[in-house]
Amino acid sequence: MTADPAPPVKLVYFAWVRERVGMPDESVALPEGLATVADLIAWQRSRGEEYAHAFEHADIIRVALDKRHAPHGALIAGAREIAFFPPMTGG
Amino acid sequence: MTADPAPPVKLVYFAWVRERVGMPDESVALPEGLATVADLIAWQRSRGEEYAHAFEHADIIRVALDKRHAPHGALIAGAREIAFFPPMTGG
Amino acid sequence: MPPAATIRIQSEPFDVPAETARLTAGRADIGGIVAFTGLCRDEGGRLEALELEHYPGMAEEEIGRVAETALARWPLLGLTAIHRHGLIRPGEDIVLVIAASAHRRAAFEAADFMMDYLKTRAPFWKREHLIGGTKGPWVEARAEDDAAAARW
Amino acid sequence: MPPAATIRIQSEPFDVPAETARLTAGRADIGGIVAFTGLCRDEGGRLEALELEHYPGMAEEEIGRVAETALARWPLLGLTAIHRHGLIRPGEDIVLVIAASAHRRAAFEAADFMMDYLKTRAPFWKREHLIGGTKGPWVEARAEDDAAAARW
Repeated sequence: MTADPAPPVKLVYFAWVRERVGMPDESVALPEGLATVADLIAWQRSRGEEYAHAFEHADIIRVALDKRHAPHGALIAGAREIAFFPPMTGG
Repeated sequence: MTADPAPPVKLVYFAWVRERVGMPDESVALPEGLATVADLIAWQRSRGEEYAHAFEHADIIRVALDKRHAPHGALIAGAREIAFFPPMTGG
Repeated sequence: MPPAATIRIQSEPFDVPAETARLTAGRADIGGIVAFTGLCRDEGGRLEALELEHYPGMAEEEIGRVAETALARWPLLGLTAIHRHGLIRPGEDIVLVIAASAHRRAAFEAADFMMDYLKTRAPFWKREHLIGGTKGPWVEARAEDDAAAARW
Repeated sequence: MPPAATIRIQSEPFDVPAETARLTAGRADIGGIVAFTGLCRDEGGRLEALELEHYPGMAEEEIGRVAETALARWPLLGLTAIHRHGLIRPGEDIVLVIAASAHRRAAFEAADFMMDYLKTRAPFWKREHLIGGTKGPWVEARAEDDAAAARW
Protein backbone atom coordinates (compact mmCIF):
# COMPACT_ATOMS: atom_id res chain seq x y z
CA MET A 1 0.00 0.00 0.00
CA THR A 2 1.12 3.52 -0.74
CA ALA A 3 0.28 6.46 1.48
CA ASP A 4 -2.75 8.52 0.44
CA PRO A 5 -1.73 11.89 -0.97
CA ALA A 6 -2.17 14.64 1.61
CA PRO A 7 -5.49 16.53 1.16
CA PRO A 8 -5.17 20.15 0.07
CA VAL A 9 -4.83 22.73 2.83
CA LYS A 10 -6.46 26.16 2.88
CA LEU A 11 -3.88 28.90 3.33
CA VAL A 12 -5.29 32.23 4.53
CA TYR A 13 -3.58 35.63 4.56
CA PHE A 14 -4.33 38.87 6.40
CA ALA A 15 -3.26 42.54 6.37
CA TRP A 16 0.06 43.20 4.60
CA VAL A 17 0.79 39.48 4.23
CA ARG A 18 -2.43 39.25 2.19
CA GLU A 19 -1.51 42.30 0.15
CA ARG A 20 1.98 41.03 -0.65
CA VAL A 21 0.85 37.51 -1.53
CA GLY A 22 -1.87 39.13 -3.64
CA MET A 23 -4.82 36.97 -2.52
CA PRO A 24 -6.86 36.39 0.62
CA ASP A 25 -6.62 32.59 0.51
CA GLU A 26 -5.71 29.62 -1.62
CA SER A 27 -6.07 25.86 -1.56
CA VAL A 28 -2.70 24.13 -1.80
CA ALA A 29 -1.40 20.57 -1.73
CA LEU A 30 1.64 20.87 0.50
CA PRO A 31 4.78 19.04 -0.57
CA GLU A 32 5.98 16.19 1.59
CA GLY A 33 8.58 16.91 4.23
CA LEU A 34 7.06 20.03 5.79
CA ALA A 35 6.83 19.19 9.48
CA THR A 36 6.62 22.49 11.34
CA VAL A 37 5.24 25.98 10.91
CA ALA A 38 8.84 27.13 10.34
CA ASP A 39 9.24 24.57 7.50
CA LEU A 40 6.03 25.85 5.94
CA ILE A 41 7.15 29.49 6.10
CA ALA A 42 10.49 28.55 4.50
CA TRP A 43 8.60 26.77 1.69
CA GLN A 44 6.33 29.78 1.20
CA ARG A 45 9.39 31.97 0.62
CA SER A 46 10.42 29.69 -2.24
CA ARG A 47 7.13 30.06 -4.13
CA GLY A 48 7.93 33.25 -6.04
CA GLU A 49 8.60 36.93 -5.73
CA GLU A 50 5.32 37.86 -3.98
CA TYR A 51 5.75 35.09 -1.41
CA ALA A 52 9.43 35.93 -0.90
CA HIS A 53 8.35 39.50 -0.15
CA ALA A 54 5.46 38.53 2.15
CA PHE A 55 7.58 36.08 4.17
CA GLU A 56 10.82 38.08 3.99
CA HIS A 57 11.00 38.52 7.78
CA ALA A 58 9.94 35.05 8.85
CA ASP A 59 10.35 35.76 12.54
CA ILE A 60 7.57 38.34 12.69
CA ILE A 61 5.00 36.26 10.78
CA ARG A 62 2.28 34.91 13.09
CA VAL A 63 0.54 31.67 12.24
CA ALA A 64 -2.77 30.12 13.28
CA LEU A 65 -3.54 26.43 12.76
CA ASP A 66 -7.29 25.93 12.46
CA LYS A 67 -7.87 29.33 14.09
CA ARG A 68 -5.54 28.85 17.04
CA HIS A 69 -2.24 30.68 17.46
CA ALA A 70 0.73 28.35 16.89
CA PRO A 71 4.45 28.92 17.52
CA HIS A 72 6.89 28.38 14.65
CA GLY A 73 7.94 25.09 16.18
CA ALA A 74 4.41 23.64 16.09
CA LEU A 75 3.67 20.61 13.90
CA ILE A 76 1.32 21.36 11.03
CA ALA A 77 0.12 17.80 10.42
CA GLY A 78 -3.66 17.60 10.42
CA ALA A 79 -4.33 21.33 10.08
CA ARG A 80 -6.94 22.12 7.42
CA GLU A 81 -6.74 25.91 7.54
CA ILE A 82 -3.43 27.67 8.10
CA ALA A 83 -3.42 31.47 8.47
CA PHE A 84 -0.46 33.85 8.12
CA PHE A 85 -0.53 37.42 9.38
CA PRO A 86 1.49 40.25 10.95
CA PRO A 87 1.45 40.86 14.72
CA MET A 88 -2.03 41.90 15.81
CA THR A 89 -2.89 45.58 16.25
CA GLY A 90 -6.54 45.53 17.32
CA GLY A 91 -8.01 46.74 20.59
CA MET B 1 -0.47 93.09 77.75
CA THR B 2 -2.13 89.74 78.37
CA ALA B 3 -2.74 87.19 75.59
CA ASP B 4 -6.16 87.31 73.96
CA PRO B 5 -8.30 84.34 74.95
CA ALA B 6 -8.31 81.72 72.17
CA PRO B 7 -11.40 82.05 69.96
CA PRO B 8 -13.87 79.16 70.17
CA VAL B 9 -13.28 76.27 67.81
CA LYS B 10 -15.98 74.33 65.97
CA LEU B 11 -15.77 70.62 66.71
CA VAL B 12 -17.55 68.37 64.18
CA TYR B 13 -18.42 64.68 64.50
CA PHE B 14 -19.40 62.02 61.96
CA ALA B 15 -20.80 58.49 61.87
CA TRP B 16 -20.50 56.56 65.16
CA VAL B 17 -18.34 59.28 66.71
CA ARG B 18 -21.27 61.66 66.18
CA GLU B 19 -23.73 59.14 67.59
CA ARG B 20 -21.66 58.48 70.70
CA VAL B 21 -20.95 62.15 71.39
CA GLY B 22 -24.65 62.79 70.81
CA MET B 23 -24.40 65.86 68.60
CA PRO B 24 -23.16 66.72 65.11
CA ASP B 25 -21.06 69.69 66.18
CA GLU B 26 -20.34 72.12 69.00
CA SER B 27 -18.46 75.35 69.55
CA VAL B 28 -15.85 75.02 72.26
CA ALA B 29 -13.19 77.23 73.86
CA LEU B 30 -10.26 74.83 74.10
CA PRO B 31 -8.25 74.89 77.34
CA GLU B 32 -4.67 76.07 77.16
CA GLY B 33 -1.95 73.51 76.76
CA LEU B 34 -3.44 71.42 73.93
CA ALA B 35 -0.75 71.38 71.27
CA THR B 36 -1.45 68.39 69.04
CA VAL B 37 -4.36 66.38 67.70
CA ALA B 38 -3.37 63.66 70.18
CA ASP B 39 -3.60 66.17 73.07
CA LEU B 40 -7.04 67.20 71.88
CA ILE B 41 -8.29 63.60 71.67
CA ALA B 42 -6.98 62.93 75.20
CA TRP B 43 -8.84 66.02 76.43
CA GLN B 44 -12.04 64.91 74.66
CA ARG B 45 -11.91 61.62 76.57
CA SER B 46 -11.97 63.58 79.82
CA ARG B 47 -15.18 65.45 79.01
CA GLY B 48 -17.67 62.86 80.22
CA GLU B 49 -19.09 59.44 79.61
CA GLU B 50 -20.25 60.04 76.01
CA TYR B 51 -16.88 61.47 75.03
CA ALA B 52 -15.00 58.70 76.83
CA HIS B 53 -17.02 56.21 74.79
CA ALA B 54 -16.61 58.03 71.48
CA PHE B 55 -12.84 58.44 71.89
CA GLU B 56 -12.26 55.12 73.66
CA HIS B 57 -9.98 53.79 70.92
CA ALA B 58 -8.01 56.94 70.22
CA ASP B 59 -5.77 55.33 67.63
CA ILE B 60 -8.60 54.67 65.17
CA ILE B 61 -10.08 58.17 65.36
CA ARG B 62 -9.37 60.21 62.21
CA VAL B 63 -9.12 63.96 62.42
CA ALA B 64 -9.42 66.77 59.89
CA LEU B 65 -8.19 70.30 60.57
CA ASP B 66 -10.16 72.78 58.50
CA LYS B 67 -11.27 69.96 56.17
CA ARG B 68 -7.83 68.43 55.64
CA HIS B 69 -6.75 65.08 57.04
CA ALA B 70 -4.24 65.53 59.87
CA PRO B 71 -2.11 62.93 61.69
CA HIS B 72 -2.34 62.69 65.46
CA GLY B 73 0.98 64.49 65.75
CA ALA B 74 -0.22 67.57 63.87
CA LEU B 75 -0.39 70.92 65.68
CA ILE B 76 -3.92 72.24 66.09
CA ALA B 77 -3.04 75.91 66.56
CA GLY B 78 -5.03 78.10 64.16
CA ALA B 79 -7.59 75.49 63.14
CA ARG B 80 -11.15 76.84 63.23
CA GLU B 81 -13.00 73.62 62.44
CA ILE B 82 -11.78 70.29 63.76
CA ALA B 83 -13.58 67.11 62.69
CA PHE B 84 -13.47 63.65 64.31
CA PHE B 85 -14.63 60.50 62.56
CA PRO B 86 -14.04 56.77 62.08
CA PRO B 87 -11.97 55.41 59.18
CA MET B 88 -13.74 56.19 55.89
CA THR B 89 -15.89 53.57 54.20
CA GLY B 90 -17.18 55.32 51.10
CA GLY B 91 -16.53 54.43 47.49
CA MET C 1 -1.99 71.81 30.78
CA PRO C 2 -3.99 69.01 32.38
CA PRO C 3 -7.78 69.27 32.09
CA ALA C 4 -9.89 70.33 35.05
CA ALA C 5 -11.47 67.40 36.88
CA THR C 6 -15.22 67.25 37.35
CA ILE C 7 -16.03 66.47 41.00
CA ARG C 8 -19.57 66.20 42.33
CA ILE C 9 -21.20 65.07 45.56
CA GLN C 10 -24.93 64.52 45.16
CA SER C 11 -27.85 62.51 46.50
CA GLU C 12 -29.47 61.89 43.12
CA PRO C 13 -28.34 59.11 40.74
CA PHE C 14 -25.78 59.94 38.06
CA ASP C 15 -25.93 59.31 34.32
CA VAL C 16 -22.84 57.39 33.15
CA PRO C 17 -23.32 57.88 29.38
CA ALA C 18 -23.98 61.61 29.84
CA GLU C 19 -20.86 61.96 32.00
CA THR C 20 -18.81 60.03 29.45
CA ALA C 21 -20.16 62.14 26.57
CA ARG C 22 -19.20 65.29 28.47
CA LEU C 23 -15.55 64.12 28.48
CA THR C 24 -15.42 63.14 24.81
CA ALA C 25 -17.59 65.85 23.21
CA GLY C 26 -15.92 67.61 20.30
CA ARG C 27 -12.55 65.89 20.53
CA ALA C 28 -10.81 63.00 18.80
CA ASP C 29 -7.58 62.67 20.78
CA ILE C 30 -8.93 60.23 23.38
CA GLY C 31 -7.92 56.61 22.78
CA GLY C 32 -9.19 54.97 25.96
CA ILE C 33 -11.83 55.56 28.60
CA VAL C 34 -12.09 53.61 31.84
CA ALA C 35 -15.35 54.04 33.74
CA PHE C 36 -15.69 52.51 37.19
CA THR C 37 -19.13 52.30 38.75
CA GLY C 38 -19.53 51.21 42.36
CA LEU C 39 -22.95 49.76 43.23
CA CYS C 40 -24.88 48.95 46.37
CA ARG C 41 -25.01 45.17 46.95
CA ASP C 42 -27.90 43.53 48.80
CA GLU C 43 -25.44 41.38 50.82
CA GLY C 44 -27.23 38.15 50.17
CA GLY C 45 -30.67 39.73 50.51
CA ARG C 46 -30.34 41.07 54.06
CA LEU C 47 -29.81 44.72 53.05
CA GLU C 48 -32.68 47.16 52.64
CA ALA C 49 -30.40 50.10 51.84
CA LEU C 50 -27.06 51.72 52.55
CA GLU C 51 -27.03 55.10 54.27
CA LEU C 52 -24.08 57.20 53.16
CA GLU C 53 -23.09 59.99 55.53
CA HIS C 54 -20.50 62.50 54.34
CA TYR C 55 -18.64 65.60 55.47
CA PRO C 56 -20.01 68.37 53.24
CA GLY C 57 -17.32 70.62 51.91
CA MET C 58 -14.45 68.34 52.83
CA ALA C 59 -15.78 65.55 50.59
CA GLU C 60 -15.49 67.72 47.45
CA GLU C 61 -12.17 69.19 48.55
CA GLU C 62 -10.58 65.86 49.38
CA ILE C 63 -11.72 64.18 46.15
CA GLY C 64 -10.44 67.27 44.35
CA ARG C 65 -7.02 66.81 45.98
CA VAL C 66 -6.95 63.14 44.95
CA ALA C 67 -7.94 64.16 41.40
CA GLU C 68 -5.15 66.78 41.26
CA THR C 69 -2.67 64.07 42.21
CA ALA C 70 -3.98 61.81 39.44
CA LEU C 71 -3.87 64.63 36.86
CA ALA C 72 -0.27 65.40 37.82
CA ARG C 73 0.77 61.77 37.68
CA TRP C 74 -0.87 60.50 34.48
CA PRO C 75 -1.32 62.20 31.08
CA LEU C 76 -5.10 62.35 31.32
CA LEU C 77 -7.45 64.04 28.85
CA GLY C 78 -10.43 63.92 31.19
CA LEU C 79 -11.28 62.92 34.76
CA THR C 80 -14.64 62.76 36.52
CA ALA C 81 -15.54 61.60 40.03
CA ILE C 82 -19.08 61.59 41.40
CA HIS C 83 -20.04 60.25 44.81
CA ARG C 84 -23.60 59.94 46.09
CA HIS C 85 -24.77 60.36 49.68
CA GLY C 86 -28.01 59.57 51.47
CA LEU C 87 -30.06 56.39 51.27
CA ILE C 88 -29.08 54.08 48.41
CA ARG C 89 -30.91 50.87 47.53
CA PRO C 90 -29.33 47.58 46.40
CA GLY C 91 -28.57 47.68 42.69
CA GLU C 92 -28.23 51.47 42.65
CA ASP C 93 -25.01 53.30 41.79
CA ILE C 94 -22.91 54.83 44.60
CA VAL C 95 -19.76 56.15 42.96
CA LEU C 96 -18.47 56.86 39.46
CA VAL C 97 -14.93 57.51 38.27
CA ILE C 98 -14.15 58.10 34.60
CA ALA C 99 -10.61 58.58 33.31
CA ALA C 100 -9.80 59.33 29.67
CA SER C 101 -6.39 59.35 27.99
CA ALA C 102 -4.68 58.89 24.63
CA HIS C 103 -3.50 55.39 25.59
CA ARG C 104 -5.28 52.92 27.80
CA ARG C 105 -2.64 52.37 30.50
CA ALA C 106 -2.99 55.89 31.96
CA ALA C 107 -6.79 55.63 32.04
CA PHE C 108 -6.73 52.24 33.80
CA GLU C 109 -4.15 53.28 36.37
CA ALA C 110 -5.72 56.66 37.11
CA ALA C 111 -9.22 55.18 37.60
CA ASP C 112 -7.84 52.42 39.83
CA PHE C 113 -5.81 54.97 41.85
CA MET C 114 -8.82 57.30 42.20
CA MET C 115 -10.96 54.49 43.61
CA ASP C 116 -8.30 53.32 46.07
CA TYR C 117 -7.88 56.87 47.33
CA LEU C 118 -11.58 57.68 47.39
CA LYS C 119 -12.12 54.59 49.54
CA THR C 120 -9.50 55.52 52.12
CA ARG C 121 -9.49 59.35 52.05
CA ALA C 122 -12.89 60.70 50.98
CA PRO C 123 -14.98 61.46 54.10
CA PHE C 124 -17.93 59.10 53.57
CA TRP C 125 -19.27 56.50 55.99
CA LYS C 126 -21.65 53.67 55.15
CA ARG C 127 -24.28 52.30 57.47
CA GLU C 128 -26.42 49.28 56.73
CA HIS C 129 -30.20 49.42 56.92
CA LEU C 130 -31.48 45.88 57.19
CA ILE C 131 -34.59 44.28 55.72
CA GLY C 132 -37.35 44.73 58.28
CA GLY C 133 -36.44 48.31 59.07
CA THR C 134 -33.72 48.00 61.71
CA LYS C 135 -30.61 50.11 61.45
CA GLY C 136 -27.62 47.83 61.19
CA PRO C 137 -24.00 48.56 62.02
CA TRP C 138 -21.69 51.11 60.49
CA VAL C 139 -19.60 49.37 57.86
CA GLU C 140 -16.07 48.78 59.11
CA ALA C 141 -13.05 49.90 57.11
CA ARG C 142 -11.22 47.02 55.49
CA ALA C 143 -7.47 46.56 55.90
CA GLU C 144 -7.29 45.55 52.23
CA ASP C 145 -8.50 49.00 51.21
CA ASP C 146 -5.53 50.57 53.01
CA ALA C 147 -3.25 48.00 51.41
CA ALA C 148 -4.69 48.84 47.99
CA ALA C 149 -4.06 52.55 48.48
CA ALA C 150 -0.52 51.84 49.67
CA ARG C 151 0.30 50.33 46.24
CA TRP C 152 0.51 53.83 44.78
CA MET D 1 -20.21 28.47 38.24
CA PRO D 2 -18.77 31.49 36.43
CA PRO D 3 -21.14 33.39 34.13
CA ALA D 4 -20.95 33.00 30.37
CA ALA D 5 -19.05 35.81 28.68
CA THR D 6 -20.72 37.84 25.94
CA ILE D 7 -18.38 38.11 22.93
CA ARG D 8 -19.32 39.94 19.74
CA ILE D 9 -17.52 41.01 16.58
CA GLN D 10 -19.50 43.55 14.61
CA SER D 11 -19.16 46.44 12.19
CA GLU D 12 -21.90 48.59 13.77
CA PRO D 13 -21.32 50.77 16.86
CA PHE D 14 -22.10 49.32 20.28
CA ASP D 15 -24.24 50.76 23.06
CA VAL D 16 -22.27 50.90 26.33
CA PRO D 17 -25.22 51.61 28.68
CA ALA D 18 -27.28 48.83 27.08
CA GLU D 19 -24.40 46.38 27.42
CA THR D 20 -23.87 47.42 31.05
CA ALA D 21 -27.60 47.09 31.81
CA ARG D 22 -27.55 43.59 30.33
CA LEU D 23 -24.94 42.56 32.94
CA THR D 24 -26.69 44.12 35.93
CA ALA D 25 -30.36 43.43 35.09
CA GLY D 26 -32.28 41.79 37.91
CA ARG D 27 -29.38 41.31 40.29
CA ALA D 28 -27.97 43.10 43.33
CA ASP D 29 -24.76 41.17 44.02
CA ILE D 30 -22.50 43.31 41.81
CA GLY D 31 -20.39 45.83 43.71
CA GLY D 32 -18.16 47.14 40.94
CA ILE D 33 -18.21 47.48 37.17
CA VAL D 34 -15.22 48.48 35.06
CA ALA D 35 -15.99 49.45 31.48
CA PHE D 36 -13.14 50.12 29.08
CA THR D 37 -13.91 51.78 25.76
CA GLY D 38 -11.22 52.09 23.10
CA LEU D 39 -11.74 54.90 20.60
CA CYS D 40 -10.32 55.91 17.23
CA ARG D 41 -8.00 58.93 17.59
CA ASP D 42 -7.49 61.40 14.76
CA GLU D 43 -3.70 61.36 15.34
CA GLY D 44 -3.36 65.10 15.38
CA GLY D 45 -5.85 65.60 12.58
CA ARG D 46 -4.11 63.53 9.89
CA LEU D 47 -6.43 60.52 10.16
CA GLU D 48 -9.58 60.17 8.04
CA ALA D 49 -10.43 56.74 9.44
CA LEU D 50 -9.03 53.45 10.69
CA GLU D 51 -9.72 50.32 8.70
CA LEU D 52 -9.96 47.26 10.92
CA GLU D 53 -9.39 43.94 9.21
CA HIS D 54 -10.09 40.76 11.16
CA TYR D 55 -10.03 36.99 10.83
CA PRO D 56 -13.69 35.96 10.98
CA GLY D 57 -14.28 32.98 13.17
CA MET D 58 -10.90 33.10 14.86
CA ALA D 59 -11.59 36.58 16.29
CA GLU D 60 -14.62 35.36 18.27
CA GLU D 61 -12.89 32.12 19.26
CA GLU D 62 -9.71 33.80 20.44
CA ILE D 63 -11.50 36.50 22.44
CA GLY D 64 -13.62 33.70 23.89
CA ARG D 65 -10.48 31.88 25.00
CA VAL D 66 -9.12 35.05 26.64
CA ALA D 67 -12.50 35.54 28.36
CA GLU D 68 -12.47 31.94 29.66
CA THR D 69 -9.05 32.59 31.18
CA ALA D 70 -10.34 35.76 32.88
CA LEU D 71 -13.45 33.97 34.19
CA ALA D 72 -11.30 31.20 35.64
CA ARG D 73 -8.86 33.63 37.22
CA TRP D 74 -11.13 36.26 38.80
CA PRO D 75 -14.48 35.87 40.62
CA LEU D 76 -16.47 37.74 37.98
CA LEU D 77 -20.24 38.19 37.90
CA GLY D 78 -20.29 39.37 34.29
CA LEU D 79 -17.92 39.83 31.35
CA THR D 80 -18.53 41.38 27.93
CA ALA D 81 -16.13 42.01 25.05
CA ILE D 82 -17.18 43.62 21.77
CA HIS D 83 -14.78 44.48 18.94
CA ARG D 84 -15.74 46.35 15.80
CA HIS D 85 -14.30 45.84 12.33
CA GLY D 86 -14.49 47.83 9.11
CA LEU D 87 -14.02 51.56 8.65
CA ILE D 88 -14.07 53.54 11.90
CA ARG D 89 -13.90 57.35 12.08
CA PRO D 90 -12.01 59.40 14.67
CA GLY D 91 -14.03 59.75 17.86
CA GLU D 92 -15.91 56.49 17.24
CA ASP D 93 -15.69 53.47 19.53
CA ILE D 94 -13.57 50.46 18.49
CA VAL D 95 -13.61 48.06 21.41
CA LEU D 96 -15.54 47.56 24.65
CA VAL D 97 -14.73 45.41 27.66
CA ILE D 98 -16.99 45.33 30.71
CA ALA D 99 -16.14 43.33 33.82
CA ALA D 100 -18.46 43.10 36.84
CA SER D 101 -17.68 41.62 40.26
CA ALA D 102 -18.66 41.82 43.92
CA HIS D 103 -15.52 43.80 44.77
CA ARG D 104 -13.73 46.28 42.56
CA ARG D 105 -10.27 44.70 42.40
CA ALA D 106 -11.41 41.70 40.32
CA ALA D 107 -13.28 43.95 37.87
CA PHE D 108 -10.30 46.27 37.38
CA GLU D 109 -7.81 43.45 36.94
CA ALA D 110 -10.00 41.40 34.62
CA ALA D 111 -10.80 44.36 32.34
CA ASP D 112 -7.13 45.36 32.22
CA PHE D 113 -6.10 41.76 31.47
CA MET D 114 -8.76 41.41 28.77
CA MET D 115 -7.52 44.53 26.98
CA ASP D 116 -3.85 43.50 27.16
CA TYR D 117 -4.71 40.11 25.71
CA LEU D 118 -7.12 41.44 23.09
CA LYS D 119 -4.37 43.76 21.88
CA THR D 120 -1.79 41.02 21.46
CA ARG D 121 -3.89 37.91 20.64
CA ALA D 122 -7.16 38.88 18.93
CA PRO D 123 -6.68 38.69 15.13
CA PHE D 124 -7.37 42.30 14.16
CA TRP D 125 -5.15 44.61 12.12
CA LYS D 126 -5.45 48.37 11.83
CA ARG D 127 -4.65 50.40 8.74
CA GLU D 128 -4.67 54.17 8.59
CA HIS D 129 -6.69 56.05 6.00
CA LEU D 130 -5.30 59.56 5.77
CA ILE D 131 -7.08 62.86 5.22
CA GLY D 132 -7.18 63.40 1.46
CA GLY D 133 -8.10 59.84 0.65
CA THR D 134 -4.75 58.04 0.54
CA LYS D 135 -4.35 54.71 2.26
CA GLY D 136 -1.68 55.02 4.89
CA PRO D 137 0.43 52.28 6.44
CA TRP D 138 -0.67 49.31 8.48
CA VAL D 139 -0.29 50.18 12.13
CA GLU D 140 2.76 48.48 13.63
CA ALA D 141 2.52 46.40 16.77
CA ARG D 142 4.02 48.11 19.80
CA ALA D 143 6.55 46.36 22.02
CA GLU D 144 4.85 47.90 25.04
CA ASP D 145 1.67 45.97 24.23
CA ASP D 146 3.61 42.71 24.47
CA ALA D 147 5.20 43.93 27.69
CA ALA D 148 1.76 44.78 29.09
CA ALA D 149 0.42 41.31 28.28
CA ALA D 150 3.49 39.71 29.85
CA ARG D 151 2.54 41.27 33.22
CA TRP D 152 -0.16 38.65 33.68
